[in-house]
Amino acid sequence: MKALLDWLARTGRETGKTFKLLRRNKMGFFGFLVIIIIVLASFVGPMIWPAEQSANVEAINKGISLDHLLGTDFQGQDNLRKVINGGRDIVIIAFLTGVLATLIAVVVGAFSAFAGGRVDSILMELVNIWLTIPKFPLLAVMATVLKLNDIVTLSVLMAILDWPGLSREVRSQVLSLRRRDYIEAAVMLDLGTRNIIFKELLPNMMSFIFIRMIGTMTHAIYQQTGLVFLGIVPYSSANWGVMISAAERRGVLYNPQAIWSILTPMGAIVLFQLALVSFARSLDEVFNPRLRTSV
Amino acid sequence: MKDIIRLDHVTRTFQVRRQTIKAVDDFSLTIHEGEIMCLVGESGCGKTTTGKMITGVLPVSAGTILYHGQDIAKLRGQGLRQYRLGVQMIHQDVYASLNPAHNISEIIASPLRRHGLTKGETGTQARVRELLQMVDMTPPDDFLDKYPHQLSGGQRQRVSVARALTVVPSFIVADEAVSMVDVSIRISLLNMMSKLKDAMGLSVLFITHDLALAKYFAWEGKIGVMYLGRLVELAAARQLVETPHHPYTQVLLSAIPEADPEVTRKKRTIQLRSMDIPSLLRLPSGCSFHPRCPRFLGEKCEKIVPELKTTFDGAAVACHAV
Amino acid sequence: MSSATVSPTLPTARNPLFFWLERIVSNYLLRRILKAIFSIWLVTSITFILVRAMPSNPVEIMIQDLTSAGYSPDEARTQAATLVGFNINQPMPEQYLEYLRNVLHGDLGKSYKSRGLRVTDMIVQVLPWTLFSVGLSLLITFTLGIMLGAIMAYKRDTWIDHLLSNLAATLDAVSPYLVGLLIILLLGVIWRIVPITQMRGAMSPGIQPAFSLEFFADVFTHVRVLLLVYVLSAVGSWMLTMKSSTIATLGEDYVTVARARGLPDLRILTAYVGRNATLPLFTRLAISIGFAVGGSLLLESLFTYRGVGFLLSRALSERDYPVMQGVFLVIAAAVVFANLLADYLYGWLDPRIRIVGGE
Amino acid sequence: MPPTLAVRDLSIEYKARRGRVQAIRNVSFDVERGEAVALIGESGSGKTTLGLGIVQLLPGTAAITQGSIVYQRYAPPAPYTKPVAAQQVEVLKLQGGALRQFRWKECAMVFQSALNALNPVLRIADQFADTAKAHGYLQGKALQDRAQHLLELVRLDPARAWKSFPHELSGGMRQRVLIALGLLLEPQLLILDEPTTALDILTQRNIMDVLKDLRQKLSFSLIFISHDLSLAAELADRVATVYAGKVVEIADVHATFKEPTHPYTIGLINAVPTLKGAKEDLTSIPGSPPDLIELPSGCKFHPRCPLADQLCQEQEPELQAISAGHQAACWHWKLAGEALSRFKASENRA
Repeated sequence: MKALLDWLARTGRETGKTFKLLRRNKMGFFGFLVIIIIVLASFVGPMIWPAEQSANVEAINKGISLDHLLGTDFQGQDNLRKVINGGRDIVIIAFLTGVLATLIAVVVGAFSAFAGGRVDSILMELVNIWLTIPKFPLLAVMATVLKLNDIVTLSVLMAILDWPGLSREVRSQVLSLRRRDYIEAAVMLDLGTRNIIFKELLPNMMSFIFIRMIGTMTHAIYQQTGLVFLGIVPYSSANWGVMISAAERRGVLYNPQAIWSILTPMGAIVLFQLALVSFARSLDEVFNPRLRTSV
Repeated sequence: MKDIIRLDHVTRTFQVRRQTIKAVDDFSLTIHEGEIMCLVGESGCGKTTTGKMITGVLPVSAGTILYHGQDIAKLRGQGLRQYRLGVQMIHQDVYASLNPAHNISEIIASPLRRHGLTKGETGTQARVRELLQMVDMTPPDDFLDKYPHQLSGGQRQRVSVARALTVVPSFIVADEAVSMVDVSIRISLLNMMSKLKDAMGLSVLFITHDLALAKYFAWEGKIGVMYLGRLVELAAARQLVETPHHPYTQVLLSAIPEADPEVTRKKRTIQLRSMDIPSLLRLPSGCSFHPRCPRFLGEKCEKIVPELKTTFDGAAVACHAV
Repeated sequence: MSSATVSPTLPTARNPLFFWLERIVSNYLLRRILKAIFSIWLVTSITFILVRAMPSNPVEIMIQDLTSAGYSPDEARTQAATLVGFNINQPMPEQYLEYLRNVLHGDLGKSYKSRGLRVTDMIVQVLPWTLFSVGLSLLITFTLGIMLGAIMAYKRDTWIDHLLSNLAATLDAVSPYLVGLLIILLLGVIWRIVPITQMRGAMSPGIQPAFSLEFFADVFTHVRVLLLVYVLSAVGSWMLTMKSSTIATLGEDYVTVARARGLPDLRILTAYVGRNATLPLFTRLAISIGFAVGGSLLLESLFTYRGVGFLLSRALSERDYPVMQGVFLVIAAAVVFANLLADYLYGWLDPRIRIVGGE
Repeated sequence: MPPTLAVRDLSIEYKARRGRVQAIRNVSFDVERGEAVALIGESGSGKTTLGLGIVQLLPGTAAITQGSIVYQRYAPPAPYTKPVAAQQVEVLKLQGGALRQFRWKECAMVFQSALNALNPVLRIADQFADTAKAHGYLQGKALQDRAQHLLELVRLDPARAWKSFPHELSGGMRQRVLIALGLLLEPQLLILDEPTTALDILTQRNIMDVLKDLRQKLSFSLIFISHDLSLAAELADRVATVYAGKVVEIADVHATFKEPTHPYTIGLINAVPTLKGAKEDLTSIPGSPPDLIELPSGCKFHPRCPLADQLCQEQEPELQAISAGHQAACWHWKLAGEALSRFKASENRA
């Protein structure tokens, strides 16, 4: 029981410190807040403001007004409501791809660094060759051939394409940490490989892994919108990517009135990407032991 | 006295740009229980590689290392675990030897918890305090939740020693343990280590490039001088410094300045045949010191690798001219 | 103690084949070329598998389309074969080998949609547009990135550094496609500076390609907005890389020693800080040249700029597999070649590596 | 005869996150013409900051808060170089072009990390040419002859070193190239900051012999910064011990080792093992080096000093004359000599 209480107290203290450190970096904290808002809005929002089913003829392409805060689109549906309902897919794709790619990369990268020798060199040769293949065109070709109809398979495909680059970086990070004396001392004290990886190595790599994960998430959002624009990924649901290309196809560029129907989804994606990046840039401080102690 | 560590014709090779270099070449040494053995030599002579092979993190390329008479390569199960915990190392770099993400009590407590050396959390905390006391970090409570970057170089090295003692080892490899610590507190670290050595009956392999330090720390023990991977001279510490036999040892001793103007300015430096240090990639044939050796005998030194012979006063020297 | 050992003489040469293999592996550049060829072969195989060998793959679909369009099954098969450029009735391995032979001869099969046009010719026709637009923008982005990056490093922690760093981070975070849309909306729709027509296509319909000023003026008016988007979407990361590389170099001892030697600032900035800081950027430049061949799939279609990217995007939406396959192969080969170039360039630029045989 | 360099009440501070690091606290000392002064101190004592301060190469976060440095030129300016305007130069007032001229022509500096002190992408010849062109010195063949003469002087193979890149030379060779480069414009003052710390015993001996040789042949003054007492004993004419940013003792090299008076100097000498010394002689200085941001009150050494009393805790002593040319900053220097000195103790015991 006491160990449990200790553990709870310690995690409480640690999260408290993390928040204090986060607040110290204004940009990072702002990013963190925006991410939370977007995720909440995308999952809770649709319950409160479900998407309008029918078109509303007389409100087509209206600008900003009181009852339509962000104007309406070519079907007369309220842009704000559409954006709220369009976020869920994007958030899922971003987190699913990011976590999946990072997970595979960390496992393969760490394994390859620890295995060393022939296994390591073969694995890394393959990764290097894989990296010379341009990603987006390959994704586009595979997407056309494989008929992706739901976001989960799309995310898995994007994760499969993205993890090799990440694993090479993880491997070099593990290799450089592994040569440090405190890891060698842990090996001599026979603390066990599992302990060494999770308790000695990972804490020093957390900020590195998180920043790379967020990089993959931003990249996933970009690729999804691109595929939708090229018409390769079907219009299964009205997510932000679909909203943008639908508006673009409806000739928004020639009708200044309808501009809001494209600006709203674009604004949402840009805001989400910026929030992710500024949060990532503050993570260095959050995980830096030197700073954690001065809080 | 029983021997604790024995190296038999140990060799370690590395691949450098498609070539094989011998970092340690046909190295044999015996260290008895409770003894202090110093390994002295310039950088690249293989002393650290030897230390790492003894601790088992670096496998040998040829030859065998015996711990209490058993070949460490063949140890399994309980015997292996006993050896693993029996031999610990104190590293040189005070900034890299402690995990920056853990505080001091975690660093010392994790081996205790891992091997169940203490009863419950209270037992562990008590043992951590006891260990900090042993390395003269008093009062221990001041340091428990401090992080490595909050300690001075000397304090960090003491924590490193305390961590090594958690598993009650019988053999410590100190690899340049004090060379990064300020001169003024170096001696207190060494005194603490020799006090612990006697208290726990440890044997120590003290690796350093500083012959004066080796003589001071090993006072009763032995000093081995290494050159380009080979042991060239082995003798009792004070005897080696006062009456060196191997030309390389003599050159080293003549080159070291003394902290006393009268002495150091009268010292005559032995002139070497050539200044540039041969690289391990193009190791000179025969005795690898022959291109620079002031007592070069010609073909014999160029062709045959001299082996260690015992001299009249009990020193072991690998040189044809002795 | 050890017996006296005479130092080992040179190992006797083993059989000649092994000796040759040993020499090839040891030569760094030869090994790199072999690796490059292997990756191109890998890419060719991937595209072959994707297009041909996967179940319900597009070639079958082509045949079904043709049969539904009234062709008899056999006729449909032969027709599809001519289009794809190899005989689809043979067992899989033969088809694969024939496909490889065609690729080696530069014959990437015929376009499905625009009948009779050879894919290779289509690519060659559009390649100059992409190389021109992406190449030019790469040059601008590279020089701009280095200069702004260096300024950010020298004027560290001043207002200009914060401004440029945040600007660079923002531009880097937002995807190029969105930057493109934003620029079109801003320039074309909201501020109306550039008429929409000039943001469409590579040149006006009536103009004949000739070495006339008029032709170049027309080309430039069409490409300038696309250039702006390319530069804006890429310059951010170049600036950040240059900034961190310069900061690292400024911290080096040889810069302090150069100052201690009383060298003029200009000399230090160019030969000491400049050359060392830009080393990593040159390799990255070489690699991006490779990606230049592919152009930007999205931006070229957004601006309907008839380049390689546009060709691939149309092939993708029209499911024109031979073209898709061909373009993808050309892009991949260009990237592989660029990587080779990058390695060689780095070896040549950095003496520490040149002397050691580009290891 | 005015000294080549006269440092008066120099103070240098760094801005750090935790507060102001007082690296140098009103330090005064002179370097006579052709004299070698050793600055001995441990890590964090501020000795490198002092060196960098003289040539004003301090990093952005550092600021010289007070003090003056006066440089006196004796010999006519090196042949073919532009003469320095006034004979006497107020170093800290030098700006821009004048400061650039002063650096290396009047005062050259050799740093500790030899491995990284030369531009990796330029050959040694180009780096010599850079330096010469910056000061309007010799060019072309004349420069090559002069440089190769200096390379020979530092016992290097001039032809090979001249054409090679820095990474093709060993640490020891690079350090000797830097010394040769330092002497190119015949400066009157050479500052060596831990020149041999990163090198092996034999290479260090080689460089020390080269330095002693050069001091016979050329008449330049030398500031030798090190933590190694034995190197100072060998090379220096006068030794200044630095603790927590202040010179606590300065004396002739023989006096420093035979009659050390400041407890810290004594402690340092007692803590260095020598090849001849007996085992029981060695004692450590208790406690650990001071934190330059929260410095202790009064004499900064009092927490570690066996003779510290009320007076030491409250007031910081200034340098007082002990004997001709021997100064120490300690309230109880008379007691310190007898009580602590190892040589005194071992002499009457031997």
